[in-house]
Amino acid sequence: MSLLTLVVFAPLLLLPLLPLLCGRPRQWLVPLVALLPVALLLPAQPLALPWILLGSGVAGGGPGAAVVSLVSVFFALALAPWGKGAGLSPRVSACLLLAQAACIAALVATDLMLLLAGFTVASYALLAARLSSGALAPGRLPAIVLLLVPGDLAAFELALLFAKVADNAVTPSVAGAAAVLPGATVIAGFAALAAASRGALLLLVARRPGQLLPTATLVLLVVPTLGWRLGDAAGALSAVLAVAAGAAATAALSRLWPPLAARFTQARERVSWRLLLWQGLDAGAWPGRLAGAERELGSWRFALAGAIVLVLLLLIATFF
Amino acid sequence: MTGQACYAVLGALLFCLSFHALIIAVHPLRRLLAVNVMGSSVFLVFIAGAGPRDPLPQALVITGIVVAVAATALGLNLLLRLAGPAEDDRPSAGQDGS
Amino acid sequence: MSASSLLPLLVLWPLAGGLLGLLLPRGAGPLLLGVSTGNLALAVALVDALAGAGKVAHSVGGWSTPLGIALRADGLSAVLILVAGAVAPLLALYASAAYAGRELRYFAGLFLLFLGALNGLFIAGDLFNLYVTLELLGLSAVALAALGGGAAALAASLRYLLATITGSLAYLLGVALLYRATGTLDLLQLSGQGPALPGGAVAFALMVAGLLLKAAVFPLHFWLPPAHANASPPVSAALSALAVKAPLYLLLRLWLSTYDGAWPLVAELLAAIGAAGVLWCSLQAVLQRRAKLLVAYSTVAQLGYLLLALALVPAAGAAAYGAFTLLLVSHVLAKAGLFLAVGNLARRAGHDRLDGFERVVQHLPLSASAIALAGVSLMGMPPSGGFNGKWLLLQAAIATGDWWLVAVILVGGLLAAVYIFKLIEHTFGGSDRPDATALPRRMEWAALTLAASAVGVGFLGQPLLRLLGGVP
Amino acid sequence: MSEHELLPLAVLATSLLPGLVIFFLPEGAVRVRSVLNLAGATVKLVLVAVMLWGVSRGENYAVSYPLLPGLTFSLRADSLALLFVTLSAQLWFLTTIYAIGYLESSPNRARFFGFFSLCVTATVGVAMAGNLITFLLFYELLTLSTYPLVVHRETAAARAAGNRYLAYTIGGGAALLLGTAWLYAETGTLTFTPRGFVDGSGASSPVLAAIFFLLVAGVGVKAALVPLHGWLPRAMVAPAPVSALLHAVAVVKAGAFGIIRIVYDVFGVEYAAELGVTDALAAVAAVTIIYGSLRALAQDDLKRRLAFSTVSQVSYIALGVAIVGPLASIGGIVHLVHQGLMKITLFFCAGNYAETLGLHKVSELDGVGRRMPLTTAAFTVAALGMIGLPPMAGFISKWYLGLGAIEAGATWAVFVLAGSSALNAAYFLPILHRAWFRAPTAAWAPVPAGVRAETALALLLPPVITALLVLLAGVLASVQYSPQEWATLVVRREFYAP
Repeated sequence: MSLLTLVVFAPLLLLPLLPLLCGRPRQWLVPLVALLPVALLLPAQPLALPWILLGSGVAGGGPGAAVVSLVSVFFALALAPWGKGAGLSPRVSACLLLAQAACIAALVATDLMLLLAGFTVASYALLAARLSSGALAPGRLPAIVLLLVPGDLAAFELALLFAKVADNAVTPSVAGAAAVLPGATVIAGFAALAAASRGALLLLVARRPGQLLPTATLVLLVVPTLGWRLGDAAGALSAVLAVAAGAAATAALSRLWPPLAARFTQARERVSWRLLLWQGLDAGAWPGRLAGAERELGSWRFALAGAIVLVLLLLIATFF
Repeated sequence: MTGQACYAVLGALLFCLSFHALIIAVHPLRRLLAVNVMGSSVFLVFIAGAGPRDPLPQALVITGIVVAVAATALGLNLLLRLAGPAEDDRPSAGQDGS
Repeated sequence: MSASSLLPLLVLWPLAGGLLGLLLPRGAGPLLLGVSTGNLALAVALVDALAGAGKVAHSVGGWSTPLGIALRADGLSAVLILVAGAVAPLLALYASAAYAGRELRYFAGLFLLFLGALNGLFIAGDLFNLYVTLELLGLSAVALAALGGGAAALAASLRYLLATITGSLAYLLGVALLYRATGTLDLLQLSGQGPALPGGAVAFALMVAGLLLKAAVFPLHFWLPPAHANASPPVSAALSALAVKAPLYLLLRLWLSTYDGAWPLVAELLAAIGAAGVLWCSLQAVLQRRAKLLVAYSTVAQLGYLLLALALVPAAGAAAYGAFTLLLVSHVLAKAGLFLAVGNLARRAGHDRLDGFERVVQHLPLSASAIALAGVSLMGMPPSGGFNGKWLLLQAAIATGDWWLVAVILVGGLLAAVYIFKLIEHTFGGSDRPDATALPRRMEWAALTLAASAVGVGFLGQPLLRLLGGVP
Repeated sequence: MSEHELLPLAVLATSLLPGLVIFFLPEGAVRVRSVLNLAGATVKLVLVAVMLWGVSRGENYAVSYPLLPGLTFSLRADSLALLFVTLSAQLWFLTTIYAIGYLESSPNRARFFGFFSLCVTATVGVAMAGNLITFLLFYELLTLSTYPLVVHRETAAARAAGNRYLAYTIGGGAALLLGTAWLYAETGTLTFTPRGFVDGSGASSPVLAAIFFLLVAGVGVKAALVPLHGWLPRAMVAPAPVSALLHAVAVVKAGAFGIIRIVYDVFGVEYAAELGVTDALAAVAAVTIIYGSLRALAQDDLKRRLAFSTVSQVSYIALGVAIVGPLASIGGIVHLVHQGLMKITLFFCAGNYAETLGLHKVSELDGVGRRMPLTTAAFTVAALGMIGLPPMAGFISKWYLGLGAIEAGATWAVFVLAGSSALNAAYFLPILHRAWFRAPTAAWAPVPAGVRAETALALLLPPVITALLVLLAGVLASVQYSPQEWATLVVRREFYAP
């Protein structure tokens, strides 16, 4: 059975590269590919994938599957070549497809590892899509990254704590985690921070084509659903609040950032101490004195007088 | 002090004297002479130590003398080669003692 | 041919070859090669004979010991004769390519006399015979050193002559005093009686001082660097590898069998002299600007190591004795290889100033790798014989609890690495001189074989120690 | 010499013999040299595969030869050794292809490839050493064979870097020698035994602690622990294949591997924890992680930044080893392989930029993604892996390290990991941003017409393959022969009582 799934899933993994390969003419093919997961995954029952990451699987029914179809429709709409057929550049559509694949992975993952992977890759894919379609305002990108990276680390801590609390040796399952989350305040804190960091992505929503829909889907649809998967209704609500807080924090930060960045970049590299080895030894005055002592040692007077001293020393040594 | 003992002491004294000369002398020829004197002083100590009818020290001393002669010959040859044909061939003053 | 008759042959064969070499007008090269390979064959035969019996003795002319001369060979002398026998043909190969005509004839004669004296010394059974072979060794070494003919070479060899004669005479005076006290000169009969004799201590002091002067150990090393640096490569290789080892072998025999490693303070004193030698001369080697002087100072430094091993033998027993032998054997091979390789580079570059060394590694890759391999052994890097010796020395020092000695050994190793890589580094850079003389391949292969065998000995540690046997 | 004894020697010979032959080949014999190298590499891969298959079945391959009384030269291909041998065999194969492409017309290639093969022989020897003496032997051989590689360009800077490299590594070698000699004097044996042989040897614990620090200092020089890391950034003057091999596979990993051997097979991690030495090691590792990342932030030269990143990444292994617990050990050991794969990709790409477009500075990398998309894609995969982004290999090792740290109650270690991941992001993301999303400032030579690949194929293929390996090692982490599975096998079989 696992070989069959490998055959089915392998193309899915490579789909994001499709736009790069087929170039602009067959632009209409991309939205169709975006719709593919809806047809593939809806009826599917739970599936174990022991060889992915550290042994994960795909949950069949439940809320995740429903949201998957919504996400696929939104991404297909974003990728469709509206208007005069200009459509998105291959690189942007590739990133968007990657984001969509990651979101779906997060939504249907049975183990926390795959969920975390999807959650992180989706955000970076969206960021890459936005950057490749046009530069951001100065100071905005560092602000986003400054919030995104700690958010990922928070998600990393979240998963670690789940593993310890749910004492499943290596990979905590989502179901197990859901049972534990409400109780542990520390974990809830990390979850909130992770969700908030996704709020930063809202800053990407600009008039650029194909940005509004995917970002909104990720931040406003997928993140709450993950919150729901981990902590039911309370989880979903706190996720939305965290996202809003995150967006506000990033907006404030992007104002403060330019002057801060200017001071940070002049870090110079300290000149490390020169190693006094033979370069130093050779050139300095010190070797001159040593060589002088050696010449003095070489004179007959010193050498043969030294012989006498040696004989006396040996004599004395024999008395004890 | 039996005769033999005083010869031995004389030999030891001669050894120290020639050793001192070897240190003080600057010209290599004087050094070579000092070494010769040192050799004979050692042979004197050897002979002084022998019993009345003991042939061994005599044999050893003769061998010693032969070796000393060979060494002196080699030293003199080196000296001549060093004094050598051209005056400028002498080593620079810095080379102490040779 | 019975084992005991092998011993006189070991002395006669090279001496006859040497005399023949001086007399025959032509054919010195093949004679040199033939006699030295013959000598190697005899050495191997001796090792076989010894493997069975453990000790081989021969009284010359049938006279019994008090009057006659006894020739004795045990594990240590067999190992040393074997190593000297192994180095001799390679030096002969190098010389036959480096010299021609009269110079080759003189080298052949003198080198074979030198070899004969060396063999004689390693198997001599009594003190006076040791004196004679020591003196013969010294004189032939001085003549070899003067072979170069330059003013500097002559001055240096005169200094060498005076120093070596003084050392021998001091040693002879000690022998005389011992003879006055005991009436015999045979090592076997004297073994263990040394300390109790009247005047035994004075004799011991004189003999040790004489031997240290002849072996150019630290305070009395003034004559060695100029002599070895100005001699031609095969000569300085022979001198550095073999000539300075004989007095140390003698010191070991004298101190361990005749005086039975008596006075602990003497051991401390010798260890101190050895340690000072290692540090001072390694430092001097790092400072040298001429390659041959650098290698000569490295010799004196390695002698300091040998003295350290010697000083530890009474306290640490077999470990130090094994260290002494392994260090000696690997130093013989490595130093001979290093001097030949540096000689090649100097002959190619026309001078031996370090910073002027051209990119010879491109034209003389074999010599450059010979330097590297010999350096590996001198630094005591693992695969080499030098490492085995250094390892046993460390074990001995740790066993006797002398931690300052452990520190000296390690710092010595580091300084050795500094001057070896100073040598290697200079062959990696610099400008290139296209018109320099091309070198016959034999010279490079001789250097490389010696250096490679210094590393190869690292894998022969076990059989060598088995051949060596216990502390005498 | 049964087949089980012959195999380890054969693996060593497959790189030693070509190396020795290459030394004597004339400079011009390029084709013969390349064929020899690649043949040696492939045969080594095949032999290693056979041994992998054998060892997983419980066979053991060992050969020994007495050097001195009480001192034997012994090679033993246990599961830990094979982890490192497989890594170096694979990456040597790829680096050889890369080096052949990279040094197309430069002088002294015979010498380069000769020492290159010797260096790999030493690395494989270090991996398969059965006792501390053999380890020391190959450890010093590694120093000697890498010095000519560092000094290959023969410029003044290269020779200065070579001198500094020697000063550190030979000093380290001396410390290791002293530690080994003292250990032998105290315990009488040096053979690596699972869970250590020092415990019952009756030596007093301060002596054992001193021996531990001597050994770790000796090995730490090559593992670039903080006070001893000075040589690494300066050795960047070496050509790209050398810095790729040195800093991803051979030298740095030999140091880290040494730490693993010392902590697990000489002292045994429980006894070491009792002695209290593992806490010191963990502290040094943590300091190195943070220090390396901080210094990497300030470097404008691309290779120096990668070098400092290596300094910090290798200490993950030391951290994993220092934390007592199977999970942290798995994390540490598997990071040995993952870091090797990721770092060699980064250096290959840096080499490509330098060789094709002459870019050395990070500030010059604007818009390089357009001109060399494949190389930059490989660089991105590896960089994201270094940061620890989930699907890549880096995440797997950081996950295990984090898990191990929490399991052992060392929560400070989790924050060190998190902090260093943030710092990694801080010095890798700007490079990616410049490469992909900035318009190219410098006017590079456009891709020559008709040439499909952005640079020579020999330069392009290795980074792409290793980037793929990074991805596969992460995504397919629990497949049977993946590094992570093998590390679990090692930890379960060797380090902790079943």
